[in-house]
Amino acid sequence: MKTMFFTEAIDDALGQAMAADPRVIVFGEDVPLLRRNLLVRFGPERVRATPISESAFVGAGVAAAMAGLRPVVELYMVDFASVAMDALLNHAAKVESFSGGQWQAPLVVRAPCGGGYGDGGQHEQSLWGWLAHIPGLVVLVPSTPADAGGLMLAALEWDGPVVFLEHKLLSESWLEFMGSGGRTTVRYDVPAAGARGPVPREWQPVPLGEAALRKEGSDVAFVSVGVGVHRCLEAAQALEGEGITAAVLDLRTVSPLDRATFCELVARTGRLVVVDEDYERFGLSGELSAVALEAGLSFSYARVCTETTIPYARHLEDQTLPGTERIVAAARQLL
Amino acid sequence: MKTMFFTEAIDDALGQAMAADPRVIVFGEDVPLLRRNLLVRFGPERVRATPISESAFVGAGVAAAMAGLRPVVELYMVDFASVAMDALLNHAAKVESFSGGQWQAPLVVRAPCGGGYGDGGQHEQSLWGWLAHIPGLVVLVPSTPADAGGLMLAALEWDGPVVFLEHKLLSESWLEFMGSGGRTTVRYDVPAAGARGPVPREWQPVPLGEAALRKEGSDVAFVSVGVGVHRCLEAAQALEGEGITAAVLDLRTVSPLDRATFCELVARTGRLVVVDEDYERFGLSGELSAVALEAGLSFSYARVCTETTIPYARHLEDQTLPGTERIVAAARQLL
Amino acid sequence: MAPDLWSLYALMKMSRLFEETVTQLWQEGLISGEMHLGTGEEAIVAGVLDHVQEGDALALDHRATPALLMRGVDPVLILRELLGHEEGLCRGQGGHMHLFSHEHLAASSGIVGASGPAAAGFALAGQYLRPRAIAVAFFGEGAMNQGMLLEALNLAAVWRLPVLFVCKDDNWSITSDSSQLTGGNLCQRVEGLGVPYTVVDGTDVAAVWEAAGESIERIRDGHGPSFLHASCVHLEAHFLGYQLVRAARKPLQEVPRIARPLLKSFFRPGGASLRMRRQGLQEVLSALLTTHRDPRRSTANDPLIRARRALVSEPQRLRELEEDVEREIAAILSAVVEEGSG
Amino acid sequence: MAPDLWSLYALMKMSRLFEETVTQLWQEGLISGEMHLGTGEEAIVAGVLDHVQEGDALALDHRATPALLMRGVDPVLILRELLGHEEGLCRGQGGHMHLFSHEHLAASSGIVGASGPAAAGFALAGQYLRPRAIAVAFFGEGAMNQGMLLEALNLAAVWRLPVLFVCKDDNWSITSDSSQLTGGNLCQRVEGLGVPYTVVDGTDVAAVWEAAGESIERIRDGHGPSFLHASCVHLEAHFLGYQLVRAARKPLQEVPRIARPLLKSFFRPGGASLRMRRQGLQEVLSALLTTHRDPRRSTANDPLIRARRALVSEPQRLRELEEDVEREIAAILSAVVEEGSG
Ligand SMILES: Cc1ncc(C[n+]2csc(CCOP(=O)(O)OP(=O)(O)O)c2C)c(N)n1
Ligand SMILES: Cc1ncc(C[n+]2csc(CCOP(=O)(O)OP(=O)(O)O)c2C)c(N)n1
Ligand SMILES: [Mg+2]
Ligand SMILES: [Mg+2]
Repeated sequence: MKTMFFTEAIDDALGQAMAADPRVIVFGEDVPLLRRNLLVRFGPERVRATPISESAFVGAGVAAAMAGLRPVVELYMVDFASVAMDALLNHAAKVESFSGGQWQAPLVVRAPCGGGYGDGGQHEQSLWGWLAHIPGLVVLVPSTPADAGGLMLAALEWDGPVVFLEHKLLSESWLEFMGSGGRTTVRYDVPAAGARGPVPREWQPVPLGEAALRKEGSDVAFVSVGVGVHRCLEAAQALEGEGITAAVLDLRTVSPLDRATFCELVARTGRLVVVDEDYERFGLSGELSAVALEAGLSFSYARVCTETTIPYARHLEDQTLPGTERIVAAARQLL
Repeated sequence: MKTMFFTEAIDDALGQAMAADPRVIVFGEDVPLLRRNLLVRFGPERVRATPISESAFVGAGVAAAMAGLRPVVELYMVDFASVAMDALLNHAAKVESFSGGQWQAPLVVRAPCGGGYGDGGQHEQSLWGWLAHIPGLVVLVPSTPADAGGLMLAALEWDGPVVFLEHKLLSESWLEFMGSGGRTTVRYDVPAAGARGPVPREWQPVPLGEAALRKEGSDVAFVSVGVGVHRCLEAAQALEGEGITAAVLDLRTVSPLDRATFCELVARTGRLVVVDEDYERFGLSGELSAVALEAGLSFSYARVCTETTIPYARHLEDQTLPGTERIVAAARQLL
Repeated sequence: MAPDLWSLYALMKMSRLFEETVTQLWQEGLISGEMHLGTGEEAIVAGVLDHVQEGDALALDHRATPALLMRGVDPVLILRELLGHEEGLCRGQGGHMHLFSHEHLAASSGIVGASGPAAAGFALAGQYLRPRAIAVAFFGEGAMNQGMLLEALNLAAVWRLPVLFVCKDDNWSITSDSSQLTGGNLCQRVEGLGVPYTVVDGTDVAAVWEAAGESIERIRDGHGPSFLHASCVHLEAHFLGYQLVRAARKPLQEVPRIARPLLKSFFRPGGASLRMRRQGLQEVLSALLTTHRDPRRSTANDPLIRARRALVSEPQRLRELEEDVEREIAAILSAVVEEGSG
Repeated sequence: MAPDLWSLYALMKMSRLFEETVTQLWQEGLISGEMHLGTGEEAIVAGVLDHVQEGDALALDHRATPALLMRGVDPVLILRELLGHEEGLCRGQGGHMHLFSHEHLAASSGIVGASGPAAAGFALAGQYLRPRAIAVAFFGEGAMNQGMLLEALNLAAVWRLPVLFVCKDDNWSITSDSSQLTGGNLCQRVEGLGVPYTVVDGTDVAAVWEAAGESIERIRDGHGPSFLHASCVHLEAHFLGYQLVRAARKPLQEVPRIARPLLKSFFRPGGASLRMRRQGLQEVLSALLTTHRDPRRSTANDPLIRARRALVSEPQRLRELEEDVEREIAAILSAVVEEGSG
């Protein structure tokens, strides 16, 4: 079985897509060095550096997609989507609607997200639920190398705009870049199964909007994305000892949600714990509760999310990001 | 009893605050003309025009607030917050946390919002739930002249950043500016009680985070903000004929939510219909369901929101924005 | 090369008559919200568009109608769209600030400055897919203070993108005098971002045509972006129903509505010194007076009147051309309006 | 007026030693994430900060430590903050890119370009509340392509805000050569936004001091903003642990880790022509070589070494000064580290 690291898998799938489709190009700040393995295979015309001008180059990505390319536009971090938000909110997401369905913008915005390595509150946000509020955007948050590669392929095949978020704690290269900087003296709580794992010999798209049940369980349903999925698996394991079996659902796609799989699981377990590294309020955790209620389900509910701006100090950060202990406690509270 | 129009009330309360506190200044595009009544009372130093540079002038507003002013920064529409989002997401909302509580940014961002007059999907968004996702921002959405003035006063007294949204359909001046342009040949479905109403002789702050029950009812709870509140009242009246009594709760503050009042009402009625002109997914409607579930309530649930990009054509727009008929239908479905 | 003034005038005339028709419909309430016209900037649009070819792309602002018409988008589809018909150009979903034609690679946006990044992206795609194709961005001088446009100029410069940036400078952004809100000099600014510029009188269609032609040739030849600064006036000011224009046109009706609350506020206790208040009042009055004495009221600034002057020596041909255009627009109107009522 | 080189050198030395201490702690893993130092830009910061007074405000970027130290913020509080102590400057909540001191009106941000709007806002408040106060913005040349900074320059110009914009130009933005991503010329750009500029060698503290002093005087006198372009090098490149610097320092260990996947990918079937691939490879190699031959390795570009040269004529005084600073920093370190382990 072939295994890969998380970002290696994304770049590998991207390479497969670039080899198959000359319309796929990649640009963003420092991309020639960050994607140097793609640069030396596809040349400088298809792997380009931008100035630190996110509103211009994400906006340009939208139009380039409209005009026939399949650009993958990289942000240094999803936190900096703030300076390119107009291109996402008022352009990428609205082209199809405004044009009465005649025109689309098949752009992939790729960005590292998430915390757990002490970079402070302007550099560790998740924001997937925030982006998912905007009708017209697909939002992907893989939790394993296999999904990461497969979802990148699916994103490139999708005819509309996609935000592809790559959790830094799962990414061997981002974590070295922004975190360790080559040191062996720092420790991060990296979920091993997310950081490295089996991948297919040849990449196939992982269908958008399909959740994956990572663990069966009948007492409570943990639902999450990204690193949260692994925290849920740890929590589920901890609860096993107490005779509680928790199911773990990995949404993989935040928008559009896999409502059927999600509702089926909530119906079956009757207890829902949403684990969301994005901010708690007005986000994914609320949306999931509404979806289950709309399906007429009755269930008990708790959520373990990031409630505030993420603090810098590692010990404060650990308390703020949804961790295993808080998940276990939330589950117990429902039982 | 004194009565005022909606925007007149806001400007009047703002005038009262400016007369009392020299730290309050107002700036934004075209503000000297748009707020000319304040300009001729407070002079050009306190009522200033900006270039079309939202990221700079909202960012400047944050810092000016940190350095001792109480700026009211106007955006032409909340849709254009997209170009100033970094100032809100990564600065205004985070100053207090980053400084360990030692420093705050008492800034009011004032912006027209909402649709119903045929301006198309880039100019009629609501976005209050989207903004409320960001920890550290207070988000206000008044529905009457009295609340509009009182909440503006409260916003100016608050020590952190506030987004104050002014629905264009309630605003006599915005609706003339962006809508009729002085014509008598166009009709808009303006809720009369929201557009003009009684106001106090002297402005008092309306407390932040306090919802107002607009109508008692025991069968179902309608919860909304802004124009939605008036649509709910119409729907409640329509249901009266069928012997159904609906309560109508006006949240007034989207963030922080008045959880106590809201939960009490949901507990009492057992049926919740959220009416939200902002986008349906990952927003206010989801958050309210989560809040009620967290309180351990069991209730049936429906929501009537804006699901897609708002279309331009008035008849399509009417179907897209949450209207009375859809609210009535949602209530019936729960009964 | 010299421009064909007849065909340029025909383009401008068509656009003008079309927008006058739109004005009527707007006045009748058949259009609900804002309506920004391009009346007054037709020479800029015509002078540029005449050089635009199949495969080129257009990034338009809130005054998109003239460019789409001149690019050959079916006027019936545009008019239907403005009226919100489901058979409109965008099925009634886009509307006047969000007109799109995939076929013509033309997209508009109501976000000030957004045409800059859009043109950069169109041009980038052109480099891969359509050799020698260019992209044109249209925007006002107010947009030159919007970060994304400044960024886009730099991006186009360093990527050597085939973009013509066209600044239609009427010196107004809604109610504001742009010269008071714009530091330095726009052309120097653009050059400091790496983009060469040309300055032209935007009410002179022949001059625009020549300047644009030269720039576009350089751009097509792979020499990177160029900036065209073209001055103009907007005959209807910012948009239809603009309050100060109404006040200038019907002072008896509109001025009291403005003046009454203004004076009340001026005399209200609490607030600035009388001196400061007077300064404030002065600002409002001068805005009113500026609109009243507006250069747009001078026919010298109407690009159509100006262009027509060169053609009056052939009155017969001119009359025929104008009648043709009038007939065409009338036919479009009656087709669309009949549908609407049918 | 002439600068007091002794006190400027003392400021720089303190900052340098402090940051070298931070480097150690970072290497030991006591700091978890990114760490950007200001080593190499001390002359710019010292030359400017020496003119900053009570009531002035500072808008800082991701290299905020030197300015805060030189402004007089308690080094113990800063160090505690960098280590994430709850008694740190920001109670451990801000961290190294988000250092704030309300008392000193100093705020930093990790968002490139954000110091521009922040300084404009600080200056605006100053106009109302603190006559003759100024605000200083520090940022890199890479930030000069970020829209909000360009907008802020224009805003400051038209509002005549008392802001000194200081561009610390090291020509690098992380791994990118800024000159290849920046069109035109920064000073022309700034002038085109309405802000006058001065160019100075940012490794020469006396020159910076003089240039900044003149600009600041003009600003305090109400003549509006000014831009100071100061070149420098960053001794540790972008941040601690920067991969290419590691590769340059320990090629045997680091280069194979880069080269192995690179060559595999270079030879992988599917993709560009060999020519294009070679061009790509060339780009990576030249980045490696550039770092290797980096000017930051030349002591001529170290502002401390340069400043020190003027002082060696008084060896005794110099030694005492340096020993004082060393003792001070050692005391800070031991105070903070003892707390941490206590
Ligand atoms: C980002 C953004 N800010 C503000 C507005 C509101 N607005 C619409 S048009 C306009 C003025 C534009 O002036 P200019 O660029 O000179 O174009 P003109 O209308 O004069 O043709 C403004 C401020 C907007 N649409 N987008
Ligand atoms: C808006 C934004 N985009 C990207 C980044 C990532 N980033 C951090 S520092 C940096 C380079 C900045 O270069 P420069 O402004 O020259 O400052 P220097 O690091 O050279 O001092 C980048 C791209 C960011 N922090 N903010
Ligand atoms: Mg203009
Ligand atoms: Mg730099």
